Amino acid sequence: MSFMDILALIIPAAIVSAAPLIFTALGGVFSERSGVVNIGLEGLMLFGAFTGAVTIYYGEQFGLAGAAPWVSFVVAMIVGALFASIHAVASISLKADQVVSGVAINFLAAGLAIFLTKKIFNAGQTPVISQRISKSDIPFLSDIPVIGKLFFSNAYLTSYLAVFVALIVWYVLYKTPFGLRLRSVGEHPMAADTMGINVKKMRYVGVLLSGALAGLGGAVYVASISGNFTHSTITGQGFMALAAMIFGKWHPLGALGAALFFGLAQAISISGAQIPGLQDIPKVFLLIAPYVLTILALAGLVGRADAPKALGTPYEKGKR
Amino acid sequence: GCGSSDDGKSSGGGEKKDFKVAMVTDTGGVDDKSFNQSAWEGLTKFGKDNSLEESKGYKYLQSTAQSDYKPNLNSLIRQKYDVVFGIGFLMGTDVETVAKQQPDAKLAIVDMVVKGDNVANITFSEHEGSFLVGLVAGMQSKTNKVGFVGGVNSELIKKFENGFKAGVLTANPKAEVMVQYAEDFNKAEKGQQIANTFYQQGADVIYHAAGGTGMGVFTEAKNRKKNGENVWVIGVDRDQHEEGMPENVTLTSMVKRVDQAVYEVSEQAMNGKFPGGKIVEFGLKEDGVGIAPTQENVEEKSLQSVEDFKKKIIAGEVKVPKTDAEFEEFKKSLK
Amino acid sequence: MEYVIDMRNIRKEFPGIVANDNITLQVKKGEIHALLGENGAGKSTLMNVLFGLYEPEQGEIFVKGNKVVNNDPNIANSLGIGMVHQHFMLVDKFTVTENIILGKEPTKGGKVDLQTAAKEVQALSDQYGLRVDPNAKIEDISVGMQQRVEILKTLYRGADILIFDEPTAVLTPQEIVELIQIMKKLVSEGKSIILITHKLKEIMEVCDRCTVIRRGRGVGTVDVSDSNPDSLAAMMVGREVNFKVEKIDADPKEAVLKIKDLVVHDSRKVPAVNGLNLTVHAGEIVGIAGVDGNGQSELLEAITGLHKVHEGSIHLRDKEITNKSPRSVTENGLSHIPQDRHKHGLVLDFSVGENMVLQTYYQKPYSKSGILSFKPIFDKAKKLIEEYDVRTPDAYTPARALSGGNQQKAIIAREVDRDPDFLIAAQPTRGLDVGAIEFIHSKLIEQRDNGKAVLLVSFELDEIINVSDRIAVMYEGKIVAIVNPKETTEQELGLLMAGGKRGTVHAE
Amino acid sequence: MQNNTNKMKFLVPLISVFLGLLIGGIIMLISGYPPIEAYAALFEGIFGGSYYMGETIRQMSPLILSGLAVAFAFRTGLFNIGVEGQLLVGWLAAVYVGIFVDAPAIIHIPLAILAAGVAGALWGSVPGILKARFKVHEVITTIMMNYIALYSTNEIIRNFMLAPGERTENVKESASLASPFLQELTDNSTLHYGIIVAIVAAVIMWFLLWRTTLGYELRAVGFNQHASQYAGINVSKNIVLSMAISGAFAGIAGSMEGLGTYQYMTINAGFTGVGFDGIAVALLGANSAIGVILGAALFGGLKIGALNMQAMAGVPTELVGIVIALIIFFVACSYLVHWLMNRVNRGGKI
Ligand SMILES: Nc1ncnc2c1ncn2[C@@H]1O[C@H](COP(=O)(O)OP(=O)(O)OP(=O)(O)O)[C@@H](O)[C@H]1O
Ligand SMILES: Nc1ncnc2c1ncn2[C@@H]1O[C@H](COP(=O)(O)OP(=O)(O)OP(=O)(O)O)[C@@H](O)[C@H]1O
Ligand SMILES: [Mg+2]
Ligand SMILES: [Mg+2]
Repeated sequence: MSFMDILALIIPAAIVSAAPLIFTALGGVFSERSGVVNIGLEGLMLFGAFTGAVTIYYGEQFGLAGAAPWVSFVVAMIVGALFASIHAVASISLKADQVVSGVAINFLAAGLAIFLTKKIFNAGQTPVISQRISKSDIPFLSDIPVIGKLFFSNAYLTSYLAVFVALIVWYVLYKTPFGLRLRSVGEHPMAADTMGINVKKMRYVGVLLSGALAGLGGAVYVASISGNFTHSTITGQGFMALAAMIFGKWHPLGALGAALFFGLAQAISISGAQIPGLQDIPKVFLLIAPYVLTILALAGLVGRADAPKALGTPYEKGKR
Repeated sequence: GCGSSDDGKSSGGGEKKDFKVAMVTDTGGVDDKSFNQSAWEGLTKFGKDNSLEESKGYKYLQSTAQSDYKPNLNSLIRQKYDVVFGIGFLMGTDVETVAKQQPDAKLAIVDMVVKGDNVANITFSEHEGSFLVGLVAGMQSKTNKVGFVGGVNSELIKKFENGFKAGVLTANPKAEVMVQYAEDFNKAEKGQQIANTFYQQGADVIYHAAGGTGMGVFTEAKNRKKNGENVWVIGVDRDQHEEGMPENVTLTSMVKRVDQAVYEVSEQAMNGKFPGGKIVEFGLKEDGVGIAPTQENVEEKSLQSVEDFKKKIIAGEVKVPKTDAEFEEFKKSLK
Repeated sequence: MEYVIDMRNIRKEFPGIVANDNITLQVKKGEIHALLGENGAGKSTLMNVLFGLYEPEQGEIFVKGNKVVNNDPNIANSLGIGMVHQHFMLVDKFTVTENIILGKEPTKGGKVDLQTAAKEVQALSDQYGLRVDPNAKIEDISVGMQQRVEILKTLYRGADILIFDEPTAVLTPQEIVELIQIMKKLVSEGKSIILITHKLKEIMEVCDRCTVIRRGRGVGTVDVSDSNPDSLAAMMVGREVNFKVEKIDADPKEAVLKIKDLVVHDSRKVPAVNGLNLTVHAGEIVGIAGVDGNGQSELLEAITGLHKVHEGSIHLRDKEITNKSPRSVTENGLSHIPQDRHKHGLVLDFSVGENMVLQTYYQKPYSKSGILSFKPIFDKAKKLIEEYDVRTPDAYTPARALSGGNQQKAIIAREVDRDPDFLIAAQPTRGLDVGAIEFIHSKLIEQRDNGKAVLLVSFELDEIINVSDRIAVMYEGKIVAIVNPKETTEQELGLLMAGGKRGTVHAE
Repeated sequence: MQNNTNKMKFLVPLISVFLGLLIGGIIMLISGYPPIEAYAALFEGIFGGSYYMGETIRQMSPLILSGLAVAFAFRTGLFNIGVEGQLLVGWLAAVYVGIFVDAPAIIHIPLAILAAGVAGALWGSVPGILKARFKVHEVITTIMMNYIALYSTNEIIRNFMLAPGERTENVKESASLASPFLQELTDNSTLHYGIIVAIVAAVIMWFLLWRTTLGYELRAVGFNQHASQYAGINVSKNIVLSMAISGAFAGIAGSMEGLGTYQYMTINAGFTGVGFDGIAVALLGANSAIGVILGAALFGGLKIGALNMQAMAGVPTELVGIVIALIIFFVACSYLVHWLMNRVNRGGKI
């Protein structure tokens, strides 16, 4: 295999597997930037995957055909936001410990999704969907020499959507009044309050958006990768998204980069088994490579990341 | 021969109504589209055929963790089920322990051999079935490159791999077989990436023995088929034709008739012929493994070859390799 | 007479305490009205009620003659009330402009229009002489500039009634002079100001009237021109307060701390301390005077082992402590009252008792072979609480629940009680009321009289002049002059601190 | 008032459990399962006889230890999501010593447990060192270390310790925590002596944290690193130590599986989940030693009971997952009630 072939193998694969992580990590950015820890990303993503699979399946039945996955994305976002509202009520209004509430979200999502699957399909998993997002070359762009083959060929539309959403999130957070306010609430809620910003409302918005995006991440996973929902469809991707968010220093583009980095490391580790030169490395080293690389990158390059200052602390008016 | 040591005391043929059978699934769950589901189908058929009532006369318990196996086995024995099946080799040790502690109980274990006079060991010759689908792959590959995606590298999955490789090479000595294990039965994205790598390198048929990870193999194949590439997947355990639709990427599947095995052992037990302490092997001869009934994508000459070799294997003329060592031997014999 | 602010019979309770008990405060238009009281008297609480952060249990508030129900800072903002809080309400990671426009952002096509915003900020800043760098991040600017940002925030919202809660506690003398100019300018433009401060001198200088509260109750309102610092202090504390620090002449003995050619780099790897020499003797208090940011913090951190020394040496008695760990420096006989008591002085979630052994918990009798002995710990704590008059329900109360003044007393009790050869006191009285200040000064002098060496760092020139036996002026990382407090003035010190030469002062 | 606080401490979890079960019951009603029958089966499956009690207690042991691991790190200001990985390496180490060392039980068992603890501690100290040295967020590194542990332990078993059935040999009799006596006592349950280890570990955690100078340092660093540093406490050392101790508890949790429940280690196709359950247990138990034991009892009981609920009433075990989640929620939200009650009470007194 030539070097170009290897790149053409690895880069599209990285982009494909990164998309669900990107969406979910962006959700995490919203929530945590507003000051609410969201360890429940895993659960939200899981419930999004469930919702996605169910919606696509019934969408097919109702003749939505190719539109079914796209409809399911919208539904998964709504359901994800609703599910996240539990976390919001607990941790914002009832001032529950945010980590505890997030852990509860994870348990609840896993239990409820399988319970409902059993109720709906009388089976522990949803049927395999036939309408999926499928890979394609992006017209025109894929014809650009070199770059076209690497970045715009053999890839999912959802992957580009993910990159696009990351840019939007960046714009929203750093260029609009809403973003300024959301971030201020996560840094110094009391200051925001004295400036007339409704701290609770902003945090609710942050958490609901995190639910919507994590739900989208889960649905995209189903529509583009797994094809159905089972008890093991989402096992750890939400935590990887959490890691990507921290790795990316709570910045949307950072999270995007980190998720792509994970995807790349994973693609290298998997395709490495077929790449001359890497082939002879004991398999286990390739298997653990993505995780070791991440740790090395963090220790060597990225270093300290400062969380939003008020992250994890419920806001009470007048408390010092 | 199925003579059993406890012929006398257990339920004879006459007391059909009181006979109860049950099974414990592994963590995959009863509808894993794989051997748990197949086992349950066998048990259900047995129940229906003998007019048993579901969850009284026949039932299953699902395990959500490895540590649930033993409590679940015990629970069924305590409810006086006549035969309790443990599905999957992961349950082997637990079945063995429970059998020792409850000498009066009758247990059966699938995919594993354990000690104990009151345990029936059900195994399959997956390598033989894999050999047949290997023949199909070898003959129908246009590129002379095929792939095998394993779940977790283990003795059991090695049987699939080696049987498959032997079949491919038998049909097509020029063919190259790429092999990779995902080390995970549940990571669709890994399956997809491995398949991507294989297809990208020119493979056009991939056989998976990887559970949920295999779903990713289907995903990748469908994507490529949609874009006009002529690629195939070979399914495993059950007829996975449906998984390949609507793009129709399932070439064929290697089926493993756990249902049949469960049915037969239940029946034997009901008739007082419980094969306790025995190994009951389900191979090609017993119709315990084979290629799937859906054969629309399999060419006539492939089918012919499958039939030929099936006979030869049953007759013992061809010995299909199980392990890496046996495969090396087999390869030499081809030259 | 119409008042712009008329708060009548305000009562505000916190669990277990009545912070404001029937307080009345009336502010006239265009005046600077002082609010005076001991630490914990309820000043901040009253202002937070006015600003809508707290809801009072009882009482009425009239703003510009209209009765208002004010339970939200938004309402306060719309009534033209702005507040500069005691603890700054600034987002560290935001720029000056972003902080000022937060919540009232100019936009262009849905996007925050930072250009316009920065221009507006610049205009305001020019109008009132509030120098700020609109594009600097808060975390990178001085405390004085942060305060100006706070003031700009209120002006940007069009406030004409401004509340300043202890604005001068964190400022250097120069900055205080500037702030006073600014306040005068603001009232000359028709705005009204409520000023909270513990510094009676400031009240005398700028305020028109003064309302005094004591333990949550109003004591009364006086015209400043009819009063003097002594009478105000007496009103506030309920007894006579001694402002002049009483002390006999120092009797310095052998050198305890010897610093030679010290170079310390700051976080940006630039020398913050640059070839500094200093000796402190047993039985004397050396005061370090200097404008904030001239290397004081780095100097103290280098001595205490918290910051790496680049060049030079530090000796404590005969031991070299250069680049030794904080623990080993402490064990060599150093005590340190840190500048930031919340961040560095206390573990706020520990009980007062546990905080009392923060450096000694591993020594006998507080622990034996790695096992803590609680009886000696809490016995000690109770003794210290008694001796230093730390007002706390008991030794088991978390330090967080104490007022700032009492937290400071607890730290001083702990540090002094270790009986160090050498005591560092950094801003020991910042934000404290006159009673507490008096107490702390007397403790420092007591140490000196017991033959200890004391190094006092303070931005309060009063304090430096009154308490020190020698004053070392620090400028750009060096000691540029050593002066005798009896022979100097605040003016002279101020000039030296700004980098002026001694001779020039005398020449004038 | 003191009484009242104690009462609240008791009441809050009790009410939470009640509410969790209540809503679980409503869900069953809506979805057509018989709640009364299901709950009868659930409780029967927890308390109904020595067998069930034995299983419940057996299930508790690793949960207590993984809960302690999470709680200990929490107490010192660190979030250890890496219990799962530390548990796996501990499991492997215990089994390794159990198989390859020859010694009388009195030495062999403690040695194997020690090995598990040391392995877990080493694994846990990696994120600790990275945090202390490079300020890398421990949440990311512990997640990554989980995967590394999973694949590495599998590989080691596959290459050096493989026995039929994708697992290792059984540990020697002399290293086994299993007890025929306990099994007989509990009607052939899997109960083993691990519970004693777990309870001793809980006592150790309490003692370490609240009665030793080390614990004092760890808590101080957890609350305020700056002040600790000013007071001469070595912050980096304490971060590493805290993660190591936390990892040691997790590693010993692995030995519960390796020496007690299973006597061997399998090639794991995925995570055991015990490490993640530990987070819930720690949080249910408010990160205190006694709370963790009670949390593990609740969690373990419900999980074991769920099996019987499935067996007897046909209700999917996931329902219990939902109930557990609800209980965690109510406990979380009732901190507010708790806090309010405290304030009110204090107010009343002063
Ligand atoms: N958030 C709060 N929670 C509980 N009690 C409080 C709170 N804020 C203030 N208090 C109580 O109210 C009293 C008055 O506090 P306040 O902050 O108003 O004092 P202050 O006069 O501003 O003191 P200082 O001069 O130190 O700033 C305190 O003694 C305290 O007991
Ligand atoms: N979280 C809290 N819980 C209970 N009481 C509190 C809390 N925060 C503050 N207080 C009370 O508020 C009072 C004043 O606190 P504050 O920090 O304003 O003191 P201060 O004297 O103004 O200190 P500083 O000099 O730091 O400004 C204290 O007496 C304390 O009892
Ligand atoms: Mg105040
Ligand atoms: Mg104060």
